[in-house]
Amino acid sequence: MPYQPHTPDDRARMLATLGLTSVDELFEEIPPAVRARGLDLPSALSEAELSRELERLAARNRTDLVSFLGAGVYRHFIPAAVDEVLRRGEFYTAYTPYQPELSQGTLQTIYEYQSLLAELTGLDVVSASHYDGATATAEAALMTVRATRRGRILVSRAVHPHYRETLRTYVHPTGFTVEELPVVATGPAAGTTDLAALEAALAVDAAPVAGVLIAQPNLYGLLEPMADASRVAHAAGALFVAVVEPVSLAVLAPPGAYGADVAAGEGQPLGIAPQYGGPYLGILAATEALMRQVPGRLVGLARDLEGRRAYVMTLRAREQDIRRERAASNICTNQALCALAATVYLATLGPHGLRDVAAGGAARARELEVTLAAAGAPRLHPGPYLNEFAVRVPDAPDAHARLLEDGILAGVPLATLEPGRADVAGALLVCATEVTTGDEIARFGAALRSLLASPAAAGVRS
Amino acid sequence: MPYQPHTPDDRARMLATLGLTSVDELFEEIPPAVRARGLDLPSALSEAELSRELERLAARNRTDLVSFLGAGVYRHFIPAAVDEVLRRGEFYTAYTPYQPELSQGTLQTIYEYQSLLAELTGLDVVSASHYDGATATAEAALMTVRATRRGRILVSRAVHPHYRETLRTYVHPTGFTVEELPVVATGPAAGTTDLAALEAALAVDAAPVAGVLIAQPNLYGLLEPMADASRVAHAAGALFVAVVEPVSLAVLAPPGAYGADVAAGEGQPLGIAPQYGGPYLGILAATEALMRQVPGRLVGLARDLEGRRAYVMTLRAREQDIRRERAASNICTNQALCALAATVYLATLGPHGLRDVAAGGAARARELEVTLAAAGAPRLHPGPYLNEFAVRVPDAPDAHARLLEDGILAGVPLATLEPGRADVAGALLVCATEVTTGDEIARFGAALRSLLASPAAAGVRS
Amino acid sequence: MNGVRPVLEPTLFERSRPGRGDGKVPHPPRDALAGVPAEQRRTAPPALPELSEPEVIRHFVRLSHLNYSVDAGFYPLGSCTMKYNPKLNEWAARLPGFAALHPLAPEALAQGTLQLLWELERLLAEIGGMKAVTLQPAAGAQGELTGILMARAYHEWRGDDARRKVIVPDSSHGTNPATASMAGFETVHVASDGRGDVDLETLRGALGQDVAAVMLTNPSTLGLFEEKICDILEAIHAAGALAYMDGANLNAVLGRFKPGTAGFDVMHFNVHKTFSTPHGGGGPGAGPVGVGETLEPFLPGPRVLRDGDGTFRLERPGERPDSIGRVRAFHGNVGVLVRAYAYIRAHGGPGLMRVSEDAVLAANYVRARIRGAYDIPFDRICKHEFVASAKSLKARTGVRTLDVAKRLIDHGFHPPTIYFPLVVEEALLIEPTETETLETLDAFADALLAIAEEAERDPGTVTSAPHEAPIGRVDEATAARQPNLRWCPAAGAETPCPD
Amino acid sequence: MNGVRPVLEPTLFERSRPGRGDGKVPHPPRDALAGVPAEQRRTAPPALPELSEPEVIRHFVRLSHLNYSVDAGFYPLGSCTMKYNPKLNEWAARLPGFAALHPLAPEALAQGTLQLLWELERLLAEIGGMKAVTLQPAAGAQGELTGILMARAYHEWRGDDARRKVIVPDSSHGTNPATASMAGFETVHVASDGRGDVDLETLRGALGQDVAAVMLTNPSTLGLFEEKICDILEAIHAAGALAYMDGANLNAVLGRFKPGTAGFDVMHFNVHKTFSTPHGGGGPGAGPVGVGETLEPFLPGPRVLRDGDGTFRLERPGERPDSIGRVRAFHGNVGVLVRAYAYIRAHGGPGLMRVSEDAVLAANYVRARIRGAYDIPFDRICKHEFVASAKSLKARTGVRTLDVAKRLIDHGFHPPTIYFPLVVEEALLIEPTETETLETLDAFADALLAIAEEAERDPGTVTSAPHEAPIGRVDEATAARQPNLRWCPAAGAETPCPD
Ligand SMILES: Cc1ncc(COP(=O)(O)O)c(C=O)c1O
Ligand SMILES: Cc1ncc(COP(=O)(O)O)c(C=O)c1O
Repeated sequence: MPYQPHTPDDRARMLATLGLTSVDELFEEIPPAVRARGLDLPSALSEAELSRELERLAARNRTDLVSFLGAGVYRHFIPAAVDEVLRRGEFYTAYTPYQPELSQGTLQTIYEYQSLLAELTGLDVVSASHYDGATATAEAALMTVRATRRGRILVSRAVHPHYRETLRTYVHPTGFTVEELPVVATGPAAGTTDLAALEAALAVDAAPVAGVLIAQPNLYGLLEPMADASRVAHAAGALFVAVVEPVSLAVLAPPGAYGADVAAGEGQPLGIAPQYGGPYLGILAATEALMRQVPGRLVGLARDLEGRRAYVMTLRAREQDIRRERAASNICTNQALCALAATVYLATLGPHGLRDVAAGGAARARELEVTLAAAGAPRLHPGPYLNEFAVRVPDAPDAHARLLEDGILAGVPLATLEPGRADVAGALLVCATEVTTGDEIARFGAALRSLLASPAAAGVRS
Repeated sequence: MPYQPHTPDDRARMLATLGLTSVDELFEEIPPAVRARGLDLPSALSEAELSRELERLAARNRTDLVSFLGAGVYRHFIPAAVDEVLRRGEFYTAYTPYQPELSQGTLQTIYEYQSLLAELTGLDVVSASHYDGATATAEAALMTVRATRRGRILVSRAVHPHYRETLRTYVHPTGFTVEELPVVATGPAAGTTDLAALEAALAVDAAPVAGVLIAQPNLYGLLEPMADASRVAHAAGALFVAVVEPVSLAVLAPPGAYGADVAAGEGQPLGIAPQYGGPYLGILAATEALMRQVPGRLVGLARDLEGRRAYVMTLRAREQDIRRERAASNICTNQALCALAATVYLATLGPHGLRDVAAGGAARARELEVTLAAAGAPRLHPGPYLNEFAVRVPDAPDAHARLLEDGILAGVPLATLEPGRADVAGALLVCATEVTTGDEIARFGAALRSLLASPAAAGVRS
Repeated sequence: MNGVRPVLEPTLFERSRPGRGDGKVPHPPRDALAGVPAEQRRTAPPALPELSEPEVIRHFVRLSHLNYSVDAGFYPLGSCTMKYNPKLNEWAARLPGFAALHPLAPEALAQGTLQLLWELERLLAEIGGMKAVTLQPAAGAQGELTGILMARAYHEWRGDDARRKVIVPDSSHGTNPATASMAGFETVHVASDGRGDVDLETLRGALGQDVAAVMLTNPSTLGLFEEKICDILEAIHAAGALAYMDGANLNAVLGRFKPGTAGFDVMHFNVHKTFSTPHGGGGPGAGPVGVGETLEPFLPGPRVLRDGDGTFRLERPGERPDSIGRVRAFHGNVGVLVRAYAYIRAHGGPGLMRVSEDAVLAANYVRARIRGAYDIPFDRICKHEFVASAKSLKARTGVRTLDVAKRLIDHGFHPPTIYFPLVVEEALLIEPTETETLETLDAFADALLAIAEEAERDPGTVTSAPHEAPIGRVDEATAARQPNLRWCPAAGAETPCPD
Repeated sequence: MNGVRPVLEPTLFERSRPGRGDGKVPHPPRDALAGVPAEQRRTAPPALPELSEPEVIRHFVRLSHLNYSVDAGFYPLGSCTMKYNPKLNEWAARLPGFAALHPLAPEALAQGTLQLLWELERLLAEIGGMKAVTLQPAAGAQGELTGILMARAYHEWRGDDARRKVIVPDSSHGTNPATASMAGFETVHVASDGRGDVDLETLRGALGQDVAAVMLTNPSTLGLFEEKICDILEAIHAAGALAYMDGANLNAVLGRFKPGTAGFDVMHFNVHKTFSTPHGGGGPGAGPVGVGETLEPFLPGPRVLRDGDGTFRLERPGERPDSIGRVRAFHGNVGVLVRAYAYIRAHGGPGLMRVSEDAVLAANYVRARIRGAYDIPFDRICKHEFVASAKSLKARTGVRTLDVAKRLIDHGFHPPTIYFPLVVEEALLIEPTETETLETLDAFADALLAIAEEAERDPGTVTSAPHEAPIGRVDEATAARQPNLRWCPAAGAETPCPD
């Protein structure tokens, strides 16, 4: 048995204590009609065989391409200190810190996580973690409904489509409504949320709006007029939810500064590997006014009975194990270890390092913009961005596929991310981070240039 | 500064405490004539840049070939538990356990290592580790000199050439002599140590022999007549040193069983990666009679003053820090972490697992023998072996080079390992272990067959 | 201290000094942010702490020493299945091929992970006796939500809008009723009978045209197999409702009971329980959901498909129109699922059955050993866990379950789950799992017996426990009344931040 | 206990039960050993312990909690340079490209490691001011042996057989005289002068036609830079001897003093000190040796060479006939050298100079802070370390250096090196390194001051320390008189094995 210590002798002793003669007797109350007789699974592998099999599968993935893919998940350098901490059994094999006397390590790191994210977001109450950016966004929307007792949620169409889909899934059964705000079609604000449409939507007196959700940077990498949107939302009595990317908060105005009531977002960029989608880190932060609406765990600084500093899970009355059907959410297990990764990442980089990460990506992205434009792929939108943007490429999905053959992962065709949207169908969403090199950008430019110079690019092939 | 915490403010405060104004003042006693003014080194790299550079270097190595290379270093499956333990900072960043109160973890693991190796070797006193198999062998030879006060060392020519070279380096300055024993040229014992030559060498009364060193399995993978050699050596008043491979001791008679006084060997097969040569683990074990001749650290089980079990470095009077020029050896830093790897490896595999490793290699080796013979490469020697053997291949070094092009690392040409030895020049030394697969063996066989069938193999090319 | 005896540790903020750190990433050019309009920028850098790498490591290593963990000790936490976490799985999840793969990478680049996910769905389907499985849910609770949303979608699809209720037993885990609420249902609790099973008559009474689903945990959170499971399932289906199985306790019945085959319509798996992925101090886990034929069309998307040529791909948008849609971004907690896959492949079918046998044997053994000193409200063969109670002990000595739990800390053990399930007074829910040695089980039982004995002799020592932990009992009331949820660097102290 | 408070742990053997474990490697066919003659086989399997993976992990995790370590605390160990070990380096050494490379792999497959070694030789040559470097020696002591064997070979090569002596200062590390003996030389000790330097006149007197080499440690093991280094080197060379520099203390003078440029003929580096590779509880380290022109021909082989086309290769046998030969199998502790390479590349030239500046500053700061409470025998600017002494304290209070050291444990600190160098009575050799914060240095100095104060007030508490460690002082005398060096499974207890 790979991980079980019981010897035949141990089993015999335990059975004898119970006055039984066979383990089958332990399962006798399973009615014969529903008693299963085994599992039809591949046979057990020794660790040596299994490791070889897993290596074989991992090797079937290709992660060696020159990549400009972002769209919600970002490649960043992860200092070795992060994994060193995460690999400690005392952290990763610990349970939820229900017993504070035995969990000060985990509890303090969560408190530190909350504190660090409070600094980044400018909001005081940070949940111990949610599943991912999309579910955190959905929970943020539900918070606005609970807090305002209103039933309409407005979400910008320039929020990541996966987030909007998740939001719909979460809101649909509650009977509340989700409406999408269009993006500006042309002009200097093209690609950002249409504020006029927002104002119009907010003006429907009969159906007051609970929350307005806008992403910063948005799906297209563009910077949104968050301060204006926040003001307009508040004027209508709605709450404002900023969907944020945490590394950008090293240099961009924090949600707290432009009056956001809630910030939600994906914490993956803070030291977490892409892993084909998870585990990641749902960031959820709110003003103190919304403290009791925040779903999931919160850790507070407290005292033990002898006056020593002690951390403890607190405000538990929001949680399912105490409140059951009246809980703020059903969340139980969260993404604590990912929050630890973010904590170690931020502690290792510090404010200057994090700024360098954000600014380094911005610098590379501008280099990329110039290179791609010179190769024949100009930007789709004119407005400012941080480190991600869309470029117009003839026959974009096909070009994307052909660049793959050159070993270049040219971001994501917006046509696959947002099928059925004509305005963006001819574009690739590309991003750069501090790990992008000048050489990689040059290779992308050269490959694109030669592709666009070839006849196939004119649409002959596809 | 990558790893230094001192801020300008910290430095200023420390200087002020010292009444100094600049750090240069701290170096003023270095005479100007020999004062250096900087270092001409490549500029500092950030961790992100450095990690990329190291990945680039590592990727220049090729470790993906189908490999039959052994010759003293063996590929084995290393259970994940081994690295999990080794990565614990409490082990790898700890110092030598001079302060037992703060080092019970390291001390107990060393005591356990000693105990495990005592089981494997059948000898009671095991050093806490030596540098590697070669230096352990050299120290073993010096032990026989100290213990017998005789000056001649006999070493079989079928001991690994690196070990014999190291032995010469170590013995040369002492004024004692090293003589090599030939191997049997033909017949059923071909390739093993010539016992008649041993008896002859031992019979020189004027120059009595201190120690006889024979490897089991020997360089060619063959099993030596250790019991006979040991008896003959003892009859002449010499000590007998077995140079052993530890995994084989799961199934082969242990040195203690055939009367060896000392066992030396390379512990790399016990859970340590090849790493192009080190760090490895020098195994050195001896009978209790030789306890005070063993160089390096020994850990003993003791009691603290309250009677609790406590481990401590002991018999320190053999060591350089106590005994200085009269120490048994100059060894100070040893290979403690590698001994820990071996300890975890043995604890994880247990007696049955280790037996499976040894027997699994033997089974694969026999499969390999049959396959290679069928492909036209018969064994060089007729005698029994465990998991490594030499095969005769026309134009062996050239064949080896051409198999590389097929992605097969066909062991090592004995001509490169033992240059100038005509008897083995036409052979490849190949090995199999439990990680060798039937598929790999088949690929080797097929490639060899087609190679030997092509005209180049007949010596046209080279 | 410092590796000798754990001591409390200052916060990262208290360790910070301006000017520490650096050397991790290259410094970008000065004008790197020229493209970002001033009004969009942050006016002051975030007040993150500044530490050098040595301090960061020492901080977290010291904090780690303040934690209890499976790698260092036994966690008899009922309902949590705190079994050993295999080390190979940690290695596997970190293989660069798995870890570095972007979730939007074209499918051609992702065949290894897609194959693993595809195979894992099938392995879980076999284990659960289900037709199909989604791996997306990030945890058990999200699995529940996914499952109940599918039940809702099914009734909607049938045009049956009247089903506004979900039934749960009173012993159910809090996530069950909370899930029902999130999915827009009203929760109805049904009581247990004297043997700890769901009271069949009460259940029958509650069932009706307005019930969308019944959520059962089997074995229940009392550690008992529902003996009347066939009748219960029949009653549920007779009422037109769906049967949801909370599979958190599957560790008890692997290969002995397949919920789908038995008649459940939908279930979730807790891979961080049954399949041994580590709990990470509270997460991440994963909560795959299995469904029978009825609910398959409603599974969240995109699913992993295998094409005729053996390659794997994701469902295209709109390919399955009845899907409830996404429950999260991308494809699930894949890194966790890699571990679960490795765990199942390491065991095979007989191995997983042996897991359950040993888990059940261990639970019954501990139950037998502590019987007498503690009440065993349902003293029959249990499955992977059992409920004990300190009710009589408390009546005799004043020592409560909480005190017993805290005193266990002094004996070197993590306390069991306490005061849950809610239906048992002074409950101790004990789940030993299959990965603890008999010696450990005995030592734990001995500790419980010793505490019971001490409660009679010297109750004060028990009620004031723990004495050996780095901190004593926490003043949780004050913590909740005056919450301090973040360090305030501006205040430079542990006072809450000024508004 | 178990992650809360460290407790002592039984041995692997005591945890063993027959039948535990398994599942790591496939079971070979039954006849796997048919080719091995019966008389060559083991008659009984070795009595290794049988444990399952969970127990193995828990055993070692618990043992790890009994250790002090750099990752958890400050080690002011003089002569050991216990600086922080960067985590990137651990990652780098484990890259499969480095870790899985067989040492006899053809050079074409090993270009990455060969390039790294080739570059590292050059980096070290620049740091040491040396002409060439060998990376083979496995530790400092083996570096010393390599260096002294080269000196010996040089004199032999010159036909000068009369040089039978090696001179070492009385403050030298034990490995220096032990090395001289191993290399077949007689050791001559020379005394220090009142300032802690080598007494030049005594040295001059000892030098002669019979001296092969002088081994100096500079800065010395007293932490002092030899102010008369130029005169000393001149005297050595005038006598026809070679100057060996023990570079273990190089951390003090990086970029400020290059032994080779200054005139040393040969030196060793301690990469597990200066270049921060972890000590691993006693090893492995690496002890590269640098030489000037004179000794280059004698370097051990094979060296790494770069061919004209930029590829790297190893020296062929016989390519350098004057080589002293191999000092070990294969190419050195390569995994350790990868870490050293990473460390040097992370710093660059100015960074390494800053290392020394901060190390020296820290040592002088601590010296200034504890002066008064302890004797400072050589109270001048020190380098990376300094000697303090409890001589006066002992005279006043009876509290010895050993007691101070043990009492530091109760304050959470590892004791400094004590009773070394031998030339100072009641010595405490303190080396803070550059990676400790000012706060830590202050806390350490405060602890030393508090202990000195306590020695006056309450000496008994100091002399009976430690009080907070998992064990108290060990009865080392009995341990040495009745050595128990192995567990005896047959005896089943901690009694020594029967003969
Ligand atoms: C019976 C039961 N159901 C559901 C859950 C919820 O699972 P998760 O914590 O993964 O969301 C748990 C978790 O503790 C449980 O024990
Ligand atoms: C001054 C000095 N020389 C030599 C050595 C020996 O080095 P190693 O322990 O690496 O063999 C040491 C180690 O402590 C030392 O401090």
